[in-house]
Amino acid sequence: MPKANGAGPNGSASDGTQVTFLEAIKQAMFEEMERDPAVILMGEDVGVYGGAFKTSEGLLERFGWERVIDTPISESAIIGAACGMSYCGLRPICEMQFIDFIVCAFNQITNFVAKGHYLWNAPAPMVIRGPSGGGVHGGPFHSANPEMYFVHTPGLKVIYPSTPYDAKGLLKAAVRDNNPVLFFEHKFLYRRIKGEVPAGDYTVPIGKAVVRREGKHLTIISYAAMMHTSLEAADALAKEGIEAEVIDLRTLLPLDEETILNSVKKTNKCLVVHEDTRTGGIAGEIAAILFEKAFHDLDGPLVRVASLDTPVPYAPTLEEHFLPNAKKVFSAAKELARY
Amino acid sequence: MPKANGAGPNGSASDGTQVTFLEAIKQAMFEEMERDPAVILMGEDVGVYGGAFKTSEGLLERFGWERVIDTPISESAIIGAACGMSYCGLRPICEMQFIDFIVCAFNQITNFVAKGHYLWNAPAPMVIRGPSGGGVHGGPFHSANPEMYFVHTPGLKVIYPSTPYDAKGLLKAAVRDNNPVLFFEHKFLYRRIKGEVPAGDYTVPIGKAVVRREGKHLTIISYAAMMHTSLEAADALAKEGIEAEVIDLRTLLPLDEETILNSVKKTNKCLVVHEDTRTGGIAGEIAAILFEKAFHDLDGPLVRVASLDTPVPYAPTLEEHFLPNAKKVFSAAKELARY
Amino acid sequence: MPVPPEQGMKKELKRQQYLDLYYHMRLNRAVEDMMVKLFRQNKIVGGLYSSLGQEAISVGTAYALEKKDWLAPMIRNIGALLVKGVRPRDIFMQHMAKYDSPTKGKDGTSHFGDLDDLHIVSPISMLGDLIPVMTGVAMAGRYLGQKIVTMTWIGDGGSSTGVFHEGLNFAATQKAPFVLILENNLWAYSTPVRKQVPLENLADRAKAYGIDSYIVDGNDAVAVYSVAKEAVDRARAGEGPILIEAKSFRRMGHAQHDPAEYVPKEMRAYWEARDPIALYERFLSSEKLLDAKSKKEVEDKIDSLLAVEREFAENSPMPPPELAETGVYCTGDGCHKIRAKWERPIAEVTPPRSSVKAVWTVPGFGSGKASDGANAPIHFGDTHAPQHRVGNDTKSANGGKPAAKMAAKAAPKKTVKTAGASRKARR
Amino acid sequence: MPVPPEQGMKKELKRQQYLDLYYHMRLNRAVEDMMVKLFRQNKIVGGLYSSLGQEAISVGTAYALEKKDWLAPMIRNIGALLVKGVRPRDIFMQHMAKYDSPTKGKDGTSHFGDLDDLHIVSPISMLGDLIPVMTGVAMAGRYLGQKIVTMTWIGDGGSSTGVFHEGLNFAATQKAPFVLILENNLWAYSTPVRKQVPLENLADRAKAYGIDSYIVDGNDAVAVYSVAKEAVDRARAGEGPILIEAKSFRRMGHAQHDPAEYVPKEMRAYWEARDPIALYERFLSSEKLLDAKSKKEVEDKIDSLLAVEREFAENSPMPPPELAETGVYCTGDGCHKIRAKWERPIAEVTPPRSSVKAVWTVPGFGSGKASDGANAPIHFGDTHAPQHRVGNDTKSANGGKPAAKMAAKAAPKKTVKTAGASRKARR
Ligand SMILES: Cc1ncc(C[n+]2csc(CCOP(=O)(O)OP(=O)(O)O)c2C)c(N)n1
Ligand SMILES: Cc1ncc(C[n+]2csc(CCOP(=O)(O)OP(=O)(O)O)c2C)c(N)n1
Ligand SMILES: [Mg+2]
Ligand SMILES: [Mg+2]
Repeated sequence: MPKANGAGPNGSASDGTQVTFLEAIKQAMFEEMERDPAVILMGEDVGVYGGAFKTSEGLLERFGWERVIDTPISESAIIGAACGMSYCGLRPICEMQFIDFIVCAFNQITNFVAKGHYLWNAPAPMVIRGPSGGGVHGGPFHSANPEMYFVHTPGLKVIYPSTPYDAKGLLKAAVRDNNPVLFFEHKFLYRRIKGEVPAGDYTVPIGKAVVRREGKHLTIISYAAMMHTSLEAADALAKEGIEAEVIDLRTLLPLDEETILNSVKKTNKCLVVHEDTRTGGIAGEIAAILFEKAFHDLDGPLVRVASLDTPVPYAPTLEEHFLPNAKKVFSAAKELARY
Repeated sequence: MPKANGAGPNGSASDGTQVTFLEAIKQAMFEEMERDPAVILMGEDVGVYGGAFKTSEGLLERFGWERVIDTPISESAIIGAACGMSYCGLRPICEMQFIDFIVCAFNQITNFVAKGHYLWNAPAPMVIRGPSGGGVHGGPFHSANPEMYFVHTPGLKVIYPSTPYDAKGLLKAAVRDNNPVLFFEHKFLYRRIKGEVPAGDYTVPIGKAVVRREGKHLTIISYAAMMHTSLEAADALAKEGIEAEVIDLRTLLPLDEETILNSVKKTNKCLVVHEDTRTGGIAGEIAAILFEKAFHDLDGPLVRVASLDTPVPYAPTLEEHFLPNAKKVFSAAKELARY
Repeated sequence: MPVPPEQGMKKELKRQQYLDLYYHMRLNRAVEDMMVKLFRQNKIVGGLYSSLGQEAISVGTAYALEKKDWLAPMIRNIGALLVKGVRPRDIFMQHMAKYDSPTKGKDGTSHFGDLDDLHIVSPISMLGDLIPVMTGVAMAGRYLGQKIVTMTWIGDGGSSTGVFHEGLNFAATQKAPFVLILENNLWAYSTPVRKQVPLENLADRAKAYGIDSYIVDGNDAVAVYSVAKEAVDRARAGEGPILIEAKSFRRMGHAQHDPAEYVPKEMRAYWEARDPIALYERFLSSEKLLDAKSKKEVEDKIDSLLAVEREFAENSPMPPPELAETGVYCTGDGCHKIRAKWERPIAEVTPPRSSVKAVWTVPGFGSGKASDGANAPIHFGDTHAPQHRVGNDTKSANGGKPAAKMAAKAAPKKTVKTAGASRKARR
Repeated sequence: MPVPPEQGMKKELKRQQYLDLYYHMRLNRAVEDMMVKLFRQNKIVGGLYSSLGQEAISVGTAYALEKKDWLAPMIRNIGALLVKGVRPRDIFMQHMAKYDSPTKGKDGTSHFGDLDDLHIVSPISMLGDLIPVMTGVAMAGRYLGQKIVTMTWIGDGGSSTGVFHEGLNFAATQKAPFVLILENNLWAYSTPVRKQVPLENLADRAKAYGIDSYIVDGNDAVAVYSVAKEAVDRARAGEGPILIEAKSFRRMGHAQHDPAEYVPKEMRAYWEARDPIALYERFLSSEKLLDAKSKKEVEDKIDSLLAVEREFAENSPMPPPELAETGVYCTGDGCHKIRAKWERPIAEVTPPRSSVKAVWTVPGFGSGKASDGANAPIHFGDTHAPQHRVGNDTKSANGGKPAAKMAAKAAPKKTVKTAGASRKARR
């Protein structure tokens, strides 16, 4: 799994302080709520307890019961109510205690929230966020990577950051965006990685990928925890003389085709790494884009490294086998580089 | 949209009678319920009314209240109860009045139904079926093509037939399968196409695509209503000397890679047509597979013809623009053939 | 829960109010009659739903709202839209999927809204989804100090959806100023209410949330209005959400395509004899509020209005195809300026003034974290403590029988306080 | 609904039953105590949940089931699993994700089941999902003639999920032989029950479905068992689903990681003094059913059992990595032979014997389609017809006030019939 290391903006160091991924998220919520009283937080145990992962610790004390709302165990009600609030000019942030529970509000999100602007010109500026992803032995119901369900739903934006800097900047951008934004927080990263975050206010633009590492032999595209796995693999590849360019998608919908295509046109080879299960994962979408817009630039096939097409198993031995890791990325990349 | 014409098994004529797509589905349910008292039907208005589209007309009269169950408007309860029944050796068929409402049971399907066999060795032999797809001015909430949500969910099987023969044979196979099967019925086809169905019992194997038309210049891959659109385009292409091979996927999960690859290895070009929205549609998955297994065989890029990345609009002018049609397929195919 | 404010039920209707109700019921029916014509002429896109015989519900409930209040209609609430100020042409054009319709043809039927002016939230087809949404609007309105009430409708069938439960429960925990009208028209598509809901009175759904409910004759416009007004007043006063069951009957099929042969013909005949408009006309004339002349005036007014509206609608073009490509996302301030309309001092919700101790206080117990001021530790709020002695065999006093009691016994008075009773008291 | 069978409450417990309850409560606690040890030794994978102080609920309710009956546990129902016949080793191995565990390490905690032998359905994490599933099992059992009852549990928090509503409503419309235990332990994670459910008694949730409910002291093993037995008997007799609210308290945090500082310490102290095992021991010794010696015997038996079970569990290997790849699909008859266990003549459900008229009959009305034998057309089943006269202004008799009544008034006797009352009658 990922190494405990988070890059600053665009991979460069910033002059801020080192914070954990989790702290960055907390800061983003805190600062946005300070900035704009229209921002409120809703979810299960987000108030007194500060959230199952303590992401919202201190927010209730600071902003009070009207703005930090402990809800019943009712994901559809959370999303529905947030949508109604957003119609009144509020900018609610909804926490799913684990992102796995987002499917309990699937209808509300995909039908009500996603379609309103297109159909009746009703913007729904709201954020749905929560801890996602595996590698922490959460088992089949606490390790979900549900991004593709939403990437396939027009009307939503989907963010899945990999560094504290991006997590903070993108969450702030999500709160300020006029559209419903899904913001996935890989829980493996919460306390394992630290990164620099500048002192002042900043946002990271939604819809822009970033090159985390420059290289010329192949492009590795990834995001979230697998970003770190990919960087680790890239380090190992470098030792064998293979320079991988590593792209962090950060936003999955809309996809930053430009950054992808620029890199692939340079390296002529592309490997996609995602923790989401293989069939129907985002690598497929990228494959289709490359066919459409970079067919001539490819000197080798697009290659996928992804999780198995199974539920996420519980036992560590099984989960390790289920997940991609740096070794698998390394081997696949090496083979592709030699293609 | 599709022409009103349905091919027999493997495109050849059979000696049965001509029935509508809808009648084929009704026959499948009737015959399976006759064959096996473990088969029951549940859904909203499936009993006295015979289903919103009359797919289950006559079943209540024949099989009684215990086996044809009118439920409350509770999609999660329908799916959950069916799952419980399947644990007792029954083989329930669940109707979603419109497939759009399947998202109201999304949690039950993706977490409970799909994962049981993997996690605790509990097979759930059940079928979830309902009218899907657009082209009939059903608007944004009655035209869904939700297949990719489920293609991306390990543990399910996903079927989307295009002919009466396949609809009947695949629905029977689905009822007899030991796994949960999603069976989408394109409502545009219900009464518009007829096809031959043999007199006796037969099934069509799940997981096998079929070549609907042989050709050598390019492969067009499609399914459901777009199958007919593709055949129409292929006819037009033939008039210009372009022989398209047309593949009907029929089953989307598991995908029949063999049939796809055999064809693409022959024609060296591939166009995928789906009514589902473009981003994250199944064309992406096929693109990834072609990269992995037929990279050298391709003389041109995989091309997608799909619906717009928007909700399904209501007005006929808008919906027509939203959907793929034979002209769009024709142009894309022609361009690809000349590539 | 406090006793309902007496004035809610005492309020006499002003002459104009009686006539407004009448006008809107007639308008509701006339608009729908015209749409049936348009449907037969193949000018309607998709299905056409009818609220024939239920007009008193849509009109009477919506009429209880103020301009600043919010509503969200369901398919059979054309009347509520008209009361709220929607023009008939918009309704026609929605059903005809015209370019000048509120959704420009992107959606149809009553699926449209107006956030800025009329305060209408568009429904979607999935039943029940509006309940948490309107709860959220109510919470937002309260937060912003707007003193609004929100309202939506749900069918007998729709009351079985999960989101009905989640939404109403959340509204109840939040005491949101929200009024939910449960239109029990005895059928959900082809399914009679008893096959969907094992209740005599669907108002009993409210008991699961500890909220008040009313049952009203849905074919009695004045009764509907009066109950709705009381509920709206109470919700606005902070008493929390209220459920009103309006009993009526769906006179047409589920939609135009459905001949509804499954409805016993005696049942239809019974309800046809209780047409809400006919009943109301009889009442108005007995009260000298309506005579042949004034009735004719209303009819003429509606006729000429609808002629204009229909013409406008028919002349509107279909949307240009390319419109389908646009508008999935809000593109920023140029597209929409999102702003909350504050009607309370923002400082009240801005730090550091709003700071609170993050501590639960549970009635009967000290608070968590820095717990100190505890009361006597009783079992569970104000419930009786369960019996400490466990059972033993029948030879002894306690008989080995459970210290169990039925739910109905335990909290008897909570939601009991009836409009009927208060009416009696006032006679 | 018929009066509850008297024998349900009259039934004395046999000596062995008293001791069985005791043994299983002790075993429940001992198994969990041992898991806390294993957790501290880092041998547990993932989180560890506790039912400390709630053992009487799991044990007392499950003990009311027969072998052929089905249950599905939630995270705090280890006791129910033990009663149903699950070996402690299986529970240990599940929590340690071992290869010999029922799920071979693919899932953990109480997430496992046994379709063929013990009739246990595995839960998933999403709260409430088991409710429709166990409704389906109950319907299938009835259809197959098996005369089974199904049971599952839900928390106070879980009772706010949409699927709770959909499942219980469906069970009620189907009169499914299903018993749902609502374990009200006052907290859902950090959220006190009053913040999630605006009810004094969560048993009131039952009123939304017209089903009967009980409230029982969840720390009183005999009371829990007796109520559960009555409910199971009634469900089996065809009276439909029943909800039991068992009131108790979650003595530990949500899981091991949670110190539960948000719980007022007086509240914890209060409940610690009402430990269900301690209370039961006091009762048993006062009834001369337990003395120091027999208590010691139970302890020794459990100690030596758990030593063996733990050793087995610890010696089991972790699953081989490649196992992760297998088992997503049932591969056919070689994998599972699906067959329904019929205990009624199949002919009863096979055509043409089962043929019915596809006709609704609505009480008080003729039937649809081939409608003929209609009764007098009354309003709405057995409800009073709403008043025909509409209101007018205050000067006249009817006062322009709504023909409205509160829900509570309209159907007063339906769910009222208490275990307490029948007990009184029998004294
Ligand atoms: C979640 C959901 N499931 C199914 C449907 C399909 N459907 C549309 S209306 C209807 C019947 C609604 O009955 P009811 O709620 O009583 O309203 P009424 O039509 O009587 O006004 C059904 C089943 C739906 N719209 N939403
Ligand atoms: C649908 C859903 N949402 C959220 C969660 C996360 N979660 C797990 S347990 C829990 C609290 C449950 O409280 P309650 O139902 O009262 O059961 P208890 O833990 O008290 O036994 C929560 C919020 C979940 N499991 N399922
Ligand atoms: Mg209805
Ligand atoms: Mg609880």
